[in-house]
Amino acid sequence: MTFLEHLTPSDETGMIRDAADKWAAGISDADVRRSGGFAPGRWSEMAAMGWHGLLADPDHGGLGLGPDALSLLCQAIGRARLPEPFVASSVVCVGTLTALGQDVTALVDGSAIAAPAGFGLPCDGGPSGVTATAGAEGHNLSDMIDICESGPDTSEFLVATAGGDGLFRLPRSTPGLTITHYGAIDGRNLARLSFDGPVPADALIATGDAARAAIRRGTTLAVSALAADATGTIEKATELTTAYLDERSQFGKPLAAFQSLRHMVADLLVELEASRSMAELAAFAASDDGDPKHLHDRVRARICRAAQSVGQNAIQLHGGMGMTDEMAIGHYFRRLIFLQAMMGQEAGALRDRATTLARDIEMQREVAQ
Amino acid sequence: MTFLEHLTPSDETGMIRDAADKWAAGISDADVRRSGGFAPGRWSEMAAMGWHGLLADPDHGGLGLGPDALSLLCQAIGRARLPEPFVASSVVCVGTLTALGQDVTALVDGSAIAAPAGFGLPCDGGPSGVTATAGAEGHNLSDMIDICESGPDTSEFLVATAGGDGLFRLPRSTPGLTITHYGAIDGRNLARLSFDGPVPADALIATGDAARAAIRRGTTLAVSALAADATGTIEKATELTTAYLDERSQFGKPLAAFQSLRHMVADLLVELEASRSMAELAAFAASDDGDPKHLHDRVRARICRAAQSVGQNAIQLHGGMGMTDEMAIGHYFRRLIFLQAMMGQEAGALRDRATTLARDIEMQREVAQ
Amino acid sequence: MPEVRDHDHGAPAEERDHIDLLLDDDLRAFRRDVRAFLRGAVPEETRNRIDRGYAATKSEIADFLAKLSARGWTAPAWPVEYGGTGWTQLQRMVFSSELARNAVPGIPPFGVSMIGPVLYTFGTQAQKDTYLPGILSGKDFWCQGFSEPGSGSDLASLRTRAEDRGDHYLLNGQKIWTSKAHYADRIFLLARTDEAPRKQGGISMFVLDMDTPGITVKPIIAIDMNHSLNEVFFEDVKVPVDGLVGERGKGWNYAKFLLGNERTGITNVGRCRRQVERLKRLARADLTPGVDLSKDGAFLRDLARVEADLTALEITEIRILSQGKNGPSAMTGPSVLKLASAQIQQTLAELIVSTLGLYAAGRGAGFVDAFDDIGDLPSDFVDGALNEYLFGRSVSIYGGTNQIQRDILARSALETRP
Amino acid sequence: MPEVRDHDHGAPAEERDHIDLLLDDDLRAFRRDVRAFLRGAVPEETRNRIDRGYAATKSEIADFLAKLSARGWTAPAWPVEYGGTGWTQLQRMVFSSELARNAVPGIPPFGVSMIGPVLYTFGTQAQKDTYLPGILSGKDFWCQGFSEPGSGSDLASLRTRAEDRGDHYLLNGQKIWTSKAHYADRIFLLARTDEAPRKQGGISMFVLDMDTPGITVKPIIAIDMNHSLNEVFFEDVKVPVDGLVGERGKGWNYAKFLLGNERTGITNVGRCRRQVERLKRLARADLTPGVDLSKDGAFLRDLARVEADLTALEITEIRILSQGKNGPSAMTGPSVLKLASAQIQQTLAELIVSTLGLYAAGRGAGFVDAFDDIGDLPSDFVDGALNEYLFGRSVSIYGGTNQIQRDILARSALETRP
Repeated sequence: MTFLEHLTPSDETGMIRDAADKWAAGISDADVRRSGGFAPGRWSEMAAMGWHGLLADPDHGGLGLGPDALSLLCQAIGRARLPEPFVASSVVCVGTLTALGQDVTALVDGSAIAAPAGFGLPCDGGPSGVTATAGAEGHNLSDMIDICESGPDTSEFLVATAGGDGLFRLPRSTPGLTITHYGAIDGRNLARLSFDGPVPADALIATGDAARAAIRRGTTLAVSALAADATGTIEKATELTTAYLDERSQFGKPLAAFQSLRHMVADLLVELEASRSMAELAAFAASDDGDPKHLHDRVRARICRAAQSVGQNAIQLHGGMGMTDEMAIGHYFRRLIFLQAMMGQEAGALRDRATTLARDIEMQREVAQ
Repeated sequence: MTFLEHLTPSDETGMIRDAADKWAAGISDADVRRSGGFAPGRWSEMAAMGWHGLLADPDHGGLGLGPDALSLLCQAIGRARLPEPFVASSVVCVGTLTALGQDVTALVDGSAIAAPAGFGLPCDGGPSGVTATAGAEGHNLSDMIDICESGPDTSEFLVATAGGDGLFRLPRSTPGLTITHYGAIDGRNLARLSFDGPVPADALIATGDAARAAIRRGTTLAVSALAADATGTIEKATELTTAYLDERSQFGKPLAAFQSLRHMVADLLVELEASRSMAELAAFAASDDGDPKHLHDRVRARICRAAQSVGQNAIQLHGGMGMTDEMAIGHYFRRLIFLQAMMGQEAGALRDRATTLARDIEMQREVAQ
Repeated sequence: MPEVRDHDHGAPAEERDHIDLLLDDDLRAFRRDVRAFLRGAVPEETRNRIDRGYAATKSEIADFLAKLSARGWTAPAWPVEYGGTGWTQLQRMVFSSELARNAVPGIPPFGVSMIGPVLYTFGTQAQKDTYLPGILSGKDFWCQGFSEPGSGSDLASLRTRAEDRGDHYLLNGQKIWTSKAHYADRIFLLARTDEAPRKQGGISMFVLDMDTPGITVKPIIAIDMNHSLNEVFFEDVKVPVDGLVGERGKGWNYAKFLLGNERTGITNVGRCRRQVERLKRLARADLTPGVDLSKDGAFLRDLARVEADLTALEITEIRILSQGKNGPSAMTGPSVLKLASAQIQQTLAELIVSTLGLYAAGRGAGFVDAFDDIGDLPSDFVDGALNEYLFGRSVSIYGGTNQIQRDILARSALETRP
Repeated sequence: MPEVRDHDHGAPAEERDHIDLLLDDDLRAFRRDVRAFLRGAVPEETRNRIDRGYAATKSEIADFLAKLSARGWTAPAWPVEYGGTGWTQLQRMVFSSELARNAVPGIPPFGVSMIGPVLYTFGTQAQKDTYLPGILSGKDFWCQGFSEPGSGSDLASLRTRAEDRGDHYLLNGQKIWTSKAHYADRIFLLARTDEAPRKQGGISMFVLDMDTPGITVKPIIAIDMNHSLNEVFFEDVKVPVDGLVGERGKGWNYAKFLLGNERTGITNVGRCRRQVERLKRLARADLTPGVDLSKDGAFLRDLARVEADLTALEITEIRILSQGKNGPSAMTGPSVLKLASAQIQQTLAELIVSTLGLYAAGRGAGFVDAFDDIGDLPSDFVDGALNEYLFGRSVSIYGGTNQIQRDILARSALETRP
């Protein structure tokens, strides 16, 4: 597929987008607040529409679609700022497991929820890994994973070992696994995982190159989904802000009549278009099995900056009202903070890209000499 | 002297300021354009007011004043964007030579003009140094100095060797010294110096620690003078811009009535105040013989950024007219580019400061362990 | 001039800064006294919590104010006759910087910096006698009723009314953004007493007790999910006649007087200096594997840049306080300070959050409980940093948004009126 | 989809970019053909000068246009019946990007992109016959007479008048910012033919020869100290009746049509991509002793950030050109592109100048003569970079300032009219 073709959604992809937009538009801000970190009803509705299996093979009840459709769906999820672990379970875990030919039927039908640990979310994996040493009947796992997107409803974990040369699939009830729950800045559920002890032999589902390829696939899908989620969030934050400016008055005229505020709105739109472009690029670059890191680092960096800039300026444009929990905008702001952390922050993404650029420059220096 | 006392100019310093302001205000933009890189008449007038000897001992006809008075004078020079090598000759060379007890009478009375080479201007010394090897009757100098603020009227050079452990005082006619003139971006005179051959034994006026201390003094005075020059330039650029906005109309109202342009003006004022503060700090920190590098790196960085921001935004606020050589603003813009280069650019100044900060952090790490 | 030398590397981080270099020996000794007092006056646990970005509790503030008051330092800027210290401007700057540098609770501005000066300048003798002692002793907590829903930065459009009923005014209306109203004992507020051709006319200032019947306080939870702001409702509240401050209809003038005092006190350079030290500490915390921030040119440049900004701000503040000939004018100075300091405070908070990397994803008590420490940092350091980042977005909003400050500055430099 | 892979490190820098990754095999082959043609068509010396930031001379442009014309590639976007190539939007984007990537003189926009489409869309048969061939062959150089002193971004306030004298219009007035007027053969311009209640009414568009009596061209030296802009004075200039374009009084519509074409052509992504490569080369030039920029995290972050911005801009341009459902609208797209590209172009020029360090102090022919090279760079690289930085300040001014673009965008998103 060329990029131009990619820009024109297929009929099937278009249907996903329309359904997602319609469904998400029916979810009110109050609904989302009420549900806390997870609404079982919404998870079931998503299952009914087949979305948990978007990336899964038809054999496992999946739709067999790709990053294009995923991107549109995640934009709708971002717009509605749904807190469910869709990216964690239905994108990273389903995508990774599908790449390994694993059974994902329970994840697809919504009866199970999985969480990636040590890879994918955050998309640079995070600061601690789990070490596995071969034991008598399987492996002994030890060490901690500080950030894992999982809540009380999570039924299984997909755990990457440090270095990425092993991938374990572990049920929640695995002995030696301690789960400490805490909340994310945007209200969703997170946990710290601690491993200590042996796990059954069949828990190790991939090793070596196969594990690394599957982890890379999960990470690629995560970047693409997070970019789309952030783009939807930015889009909605922009809309909330323009509506507020049109509605509220100060000094006897609508806020939207002040040129300085109008120009800040213009900058929101520029950031939004940059995000949309990067979300398109992220999805396109994720459309095969290659490693799009050289593009995805730029996507992460640019979208993190847009998220930062739009979040902060949307609050500023709301004035004092933007500081209140009552207004939706603060919730979108916090979601954008969460998404930046998951994408490694602009500084981290640029650092990753800079490492590659430094290598390029070094190679050119050698060629020139 | 405390900083608070420093902020209240002495009577003598106040007189310098008033005289400089009055004199500079009488010089029109057309005068400055006409004179190219150097106006002998202005140089003589400055001599008559004693300014070339501002820093020199009364023994050599100097006023024996310090960085405070210098700062106010250089701000006036910046406002009028005078192209004469005042900082080069009357600040860096006179200051350095005075610190070494050298005769500066001819520089003070304006009959001679000196240029520092390899130190002071640019204030981080520049990329090439001169090497000196002891010979039969003095030293052999070799290598190039790319940027030296000197024109056809320069009568002598104060040359630092690479590493700063030797300081030579050389007349223009020194054999083996080749001077290639070129112009600066702001119209003043620059030259590339090339050394090849022996110089008389008495040309070496300081070595070792004495040379390094004198060079440091010259550099300290240079930073203080450049900061003041830039502040004056920024102040005038701001005034030209506000006057233009009040005067010109578009879409049926004065440009100054547009809130977006008004807010850009506000940002000019914030930058101007930051520059003024840094110019004060630079002068205060230069008021004794210590090494104020830890403060001066910040001064250079902050003023370079102000120069960049004010220069660019002043052009933008002038619109198309700002792009023409006819308007004064473009000339101020180019002078600010010159001054940034002389201060080592914001990036360079921050890099210098970052080196110190990294050392601080490392030491704190050791203390903590 | 004192010798200008580089940091004394051996000393604890918070001891060292370059303001010291700008002071003479007397001021440096004064500074040491203040520091010693403050550290003795506030338990280390409290100072740690505040340092990490959490708000002081009411009892922590009350304890601190009691000790300050015993020392006679509650209201340094007040005239000596009313209980001030007689310090110079620079002493006051040093004192205020030390409050932040030592992470003590801070002196709530509403009594000491805001209504106090209004009362001793414009109030009746009875008002001075009634209200000033409670402010000085730290016993009375005050809050400010200026903003109203829909008025925001446009204070003059307020709609709360105080109807003259002879022996009292009858107050009806609503205030918003009332910081600490939920534990304030008294309130000062603006209300419309007369219709007037100019919007600013007909506004008067009142002081009254928060337990006056008819007052309801409703919390506003902020985007940091904490409660410090409130709405305050007035329903047929009877304000005694002697609750009127100064002349009726001149409330707008007193408010401008009061806000002018506020704007010079908001640079927060002490806290900023502390944040710079926190960033250095973060560079040693190894939060992201494989990344040594102390060798990362990009991080170090951010740090160096904000440090240079802060240095310029500190000098600008001194220039304004010294009222030197070449300082910014009384009209533009506060706006310059507010814009520059908002920028610096927000940049610092943002750099800290960025440097937290993925740990910026988690927040709240559950997060703090789940971690003993993160890298070399206590987990509440992370949680507090997010607190400060979130609530710190208000720095460019309250007391006149950045946009309002730019309007003010532009008016000073341009002849054209918009 | 093509395999997404990283740069082919062995290839020369300008061969490599990620646009390639977005193309299919046919487009990649097309791109190679275009590149081969362009490099054959323009002497390397010319390409070097242009690459270093100097403007192409008239004869260099004319030589290039003659070769382009022989190949039939002067006006790719025109309908085939008028001499266009029939290429797709993406082919045209690739072509235009290759012009910049290969530092060839570029196709002056005034004939091909501006007046040409107006003439074949709204002009008479006689106008088409008279003017289009000269544009296609590259023989006729055009210039644009829109802006006037005091009108700037406010085109509708123009004061040049064309009085209807029956067999001709009598033209009086003045134009400004007329790029290349000093070597143009023809001009198209806007003039007021009738008074009208709305400012935009009563404006007509004309085409005429620059050697018509009564036209005087006066150079404007720009802040880069070069001459490319002019003022053009019209004193009783007789414009033949058939110089009127389309309908009288509809000049404003044609101008909007024409400027819409201009705004999509100004992203300069090809040049920007080349500037990114120049920055990498600068990192290897060792201009500042003791500083290896290729290991300087701060420099690398600047480079990575602007590269990410540029990538986003490239995709946004493709989204607009593909006219996909989810692209920015025809109303907002050009303004988004112009704001983003101005930012990127100016940032790149600024980074380059900053990286030149102290060498940014010198400039002009004397400077170039005084140095053979600087570090690993030819001295005219430095001089040209300053050229480009200075003149590049106009990118956020011409064709509607950044402020005007923001006004346009705000209008699209807000219901309130200012």
